[in-house]
Amino acid sequence: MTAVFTDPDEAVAGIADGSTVLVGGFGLAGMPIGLIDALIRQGATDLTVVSNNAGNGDTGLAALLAAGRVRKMICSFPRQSDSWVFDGLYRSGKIELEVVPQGTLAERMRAAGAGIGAFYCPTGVGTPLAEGKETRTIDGRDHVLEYPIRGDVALIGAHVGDRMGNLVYRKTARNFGPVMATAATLTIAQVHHVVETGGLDPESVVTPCIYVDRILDLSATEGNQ
Amino acid sequence: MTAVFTDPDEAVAGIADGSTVLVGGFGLAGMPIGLIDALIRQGATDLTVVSNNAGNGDTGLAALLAAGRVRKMICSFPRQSDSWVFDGLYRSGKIELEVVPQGTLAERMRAAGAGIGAFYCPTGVGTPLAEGKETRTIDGRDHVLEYPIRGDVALIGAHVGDRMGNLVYRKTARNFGPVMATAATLTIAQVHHVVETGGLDPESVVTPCIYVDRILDLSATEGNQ
Amino acid sequence: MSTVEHLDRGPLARDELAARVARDIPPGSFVNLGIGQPTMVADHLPAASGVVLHTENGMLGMGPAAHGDEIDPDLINAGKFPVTELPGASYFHHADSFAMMRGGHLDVCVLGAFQVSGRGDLANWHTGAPDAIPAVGGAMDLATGAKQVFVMMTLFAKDGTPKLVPECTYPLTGLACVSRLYTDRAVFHIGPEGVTVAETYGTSVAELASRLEVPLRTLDATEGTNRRAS
Amino acid sequence: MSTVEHLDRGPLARDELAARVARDIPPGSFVNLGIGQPTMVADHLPAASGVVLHTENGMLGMGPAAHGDEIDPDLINAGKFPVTELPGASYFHHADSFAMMRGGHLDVCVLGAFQVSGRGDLANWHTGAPDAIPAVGGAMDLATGAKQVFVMMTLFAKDGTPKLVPECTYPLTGLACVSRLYTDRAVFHIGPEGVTVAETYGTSVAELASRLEVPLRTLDATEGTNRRAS
Repeated sequence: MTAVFTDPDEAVAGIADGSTVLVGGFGLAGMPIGLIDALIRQGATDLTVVSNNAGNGDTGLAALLAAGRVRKMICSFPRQSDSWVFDGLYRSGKIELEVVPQGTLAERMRAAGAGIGAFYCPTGVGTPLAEGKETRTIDGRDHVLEYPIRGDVALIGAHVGDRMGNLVYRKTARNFGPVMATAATLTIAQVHHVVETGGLDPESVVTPCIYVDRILDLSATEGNQ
Repeated sequence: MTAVFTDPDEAVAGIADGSTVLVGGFGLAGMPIGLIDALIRQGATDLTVVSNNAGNGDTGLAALLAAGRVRKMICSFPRQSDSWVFDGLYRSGKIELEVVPQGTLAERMRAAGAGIGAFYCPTGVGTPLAEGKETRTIDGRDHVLEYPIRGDVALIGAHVGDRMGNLVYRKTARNFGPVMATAATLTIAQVHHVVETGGLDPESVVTPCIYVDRILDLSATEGNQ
Repeated sequence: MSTVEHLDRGPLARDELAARVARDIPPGSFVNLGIGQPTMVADHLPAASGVVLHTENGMLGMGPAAHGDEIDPDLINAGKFPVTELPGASYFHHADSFAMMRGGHLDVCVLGAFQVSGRGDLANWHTGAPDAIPAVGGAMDLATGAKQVFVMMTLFAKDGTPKLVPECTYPLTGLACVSRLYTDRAVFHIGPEGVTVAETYGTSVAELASRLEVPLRTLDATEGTNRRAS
Repeated sequence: MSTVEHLDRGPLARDELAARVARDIPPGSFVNLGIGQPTMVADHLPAASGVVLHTENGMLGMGPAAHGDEIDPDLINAGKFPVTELPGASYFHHADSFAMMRGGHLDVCVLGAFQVSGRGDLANWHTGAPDAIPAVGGAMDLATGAKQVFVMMTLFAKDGTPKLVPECTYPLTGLACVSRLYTDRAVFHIGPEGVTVAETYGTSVAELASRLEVPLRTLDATEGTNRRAS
């Protein structure tokens, strides 16, 4: 059963040191800033963070990195014009990095959520990112064997949730959210507002409530701004 | 670019003998009866049909089977109270049968559409349906290696399409349609009606137009009944 | 908790068995009820339990059977019977539905069975008869994917042979997947330690032990551990 | 068709190059335009062409860049710039978006490059410099998945060294994936038979052959086959 919170600190309670945390968003679209800020206050450390990018500017994921809480980043595109926090940590050897092609990153999390043990993927064959990986030729095409990425926690941003935990997203802010929601033991979604059960069209629900453990309703906070 | 037809015979033109045809539907929900009837008239034979069931009663897929056009069925659940056509063909050795667990059937078609070469699946391990399949223990759990099922053609039933080929479905009639649409070289969808481009909510499109080659608009026919 | 022997009554009727299963489904669970007898469990889940039903043909939040004007050919369950939609429902395609099952997101599935072994192996899809047409549906996916697999069946076949067996003789659906076995004569917990009798109906543990070839344990309240039945 | 040498003009300007690429995109195609220079191709696709743009962060039917009030932080392209939505658009999550790419459903993707080899190997994600932070994004997925990979780049680096090379020295993005190479000096077709010059701009095939270490063929109208350039 999904619990609805209005206090971000309550929404992230209990995240353990050493957790693997899947963080949604592509750039800032769909980035769960409220939950990340709460995670910084919560204090969990020695984290492995899985996210497409490695933080922008000095806020959100970048602030989590700056606070020294992240042992390892798994992402497709850490280097950005404003990724100076990550860049500094990486260059000074203070953070591990695993670079994964963006589609393989998504598919590995999908595999975790879908109970697939591993899959043969054509992406990256013959490149440095396939080094050391098992390969196999199938139907004349080379593939690398890729394993699931599971999260202890997923922090995602959605548009609207209902009280049962069903979620809809908005435009390209959907990105990694629906995949990460399936791949973590504990999925926490921040939404702009929460509607009563029955308030979402069942045909349009993108993340069914079974994947959502906690919802942070931002409407009170955002309404105050 | 998606072509819209009102004549079912034009919609199925060109399906070759020996094709693998993915047929949507779960029982009668989402079953593309109009397209199947047209395929019977079109005459393609020596077909491999992939569908969850193996026909009900004497119409639709059962009629295609009765016409002797199907060499092999790949399905999860051929035996039903009204599957007498298939039962008779099978018992008299006139049709091949490959039984696949329902989720593996769906996932194998998803793999075909998603460019996955093969995947390790825990379903069916230790059962007769895993006999002869490669197995591997991953994280202490046994898996069987499953390969994609590709279609030359997919015949699916959806609810509404737009002129570009985007589709939405209705309730549990969605079932295999969105997966099969991704897995075939030629995807043909029958819909109850077609709206102008822009007439579907982009957030609610289930099958993006890239997967749909032809649409059969049933509104004229159904309106006449 | 210790094993309870209900000796003052007969075996459970089908409806009582469904009610007994329903009692063990935790509130708020996501549950798939298999085709046939397991469907009856739904009638015994109080609305306040917050149990959400999944049907593998692409829906969460399935409601009761549809009747009369409610019947909609686009809204059916895995048994292909018309059903209804509850508030908070969602629809998804088959690959997503089975990803949900295989990925371990369903708390409980309830299945029927031909046989269950003492290790929790399940046989429920194929009699193995030479003229039978094999048809598996979603049985293997459910047996493999759900966090807990509950089986409901009669404990003995019509000819009196036990259906809880040392080794399944029918073709298997899944290995070591059944965690609870609900029968007309007894409720069993199955795990790495073996088979434990939780409750009996119109029979005793000793009588069961004499009729079954599977070693039986009992729940022991004092020690908090299981004990091998005599 | 034979190779055309445009000797009466200089190399293509960036905008002319984008227009040249656009001319080769078949009407009705589903196309992904990479970050940076490839984005400019969109400006040269007439609306009547029916080309549908994909952005890997989960959208088909992407429109032009958003300006002023159109800007919506939830609607961005793969380069994270605000864009617009055209009628007939659809949104999907990242796994579905990359399934679309990996599954071979996009007709064309247009990418930038550091180097392309004579076999069509692509290097465009990493300079290999020891202090560079690797970042691959969706480049490998596009290179592997699209039916046709078009590359646009200058033919020579600023120091004059060719970027069309016998073997890539930068880390690879994909093997034998590039089918067309559009540069300021020439358009090349790349296939199992090798590199064929289709058109030149302000240079001749002979001059290109003298500056490149890759064997060049020309299109031959009479024979309908390719011919090795002298």
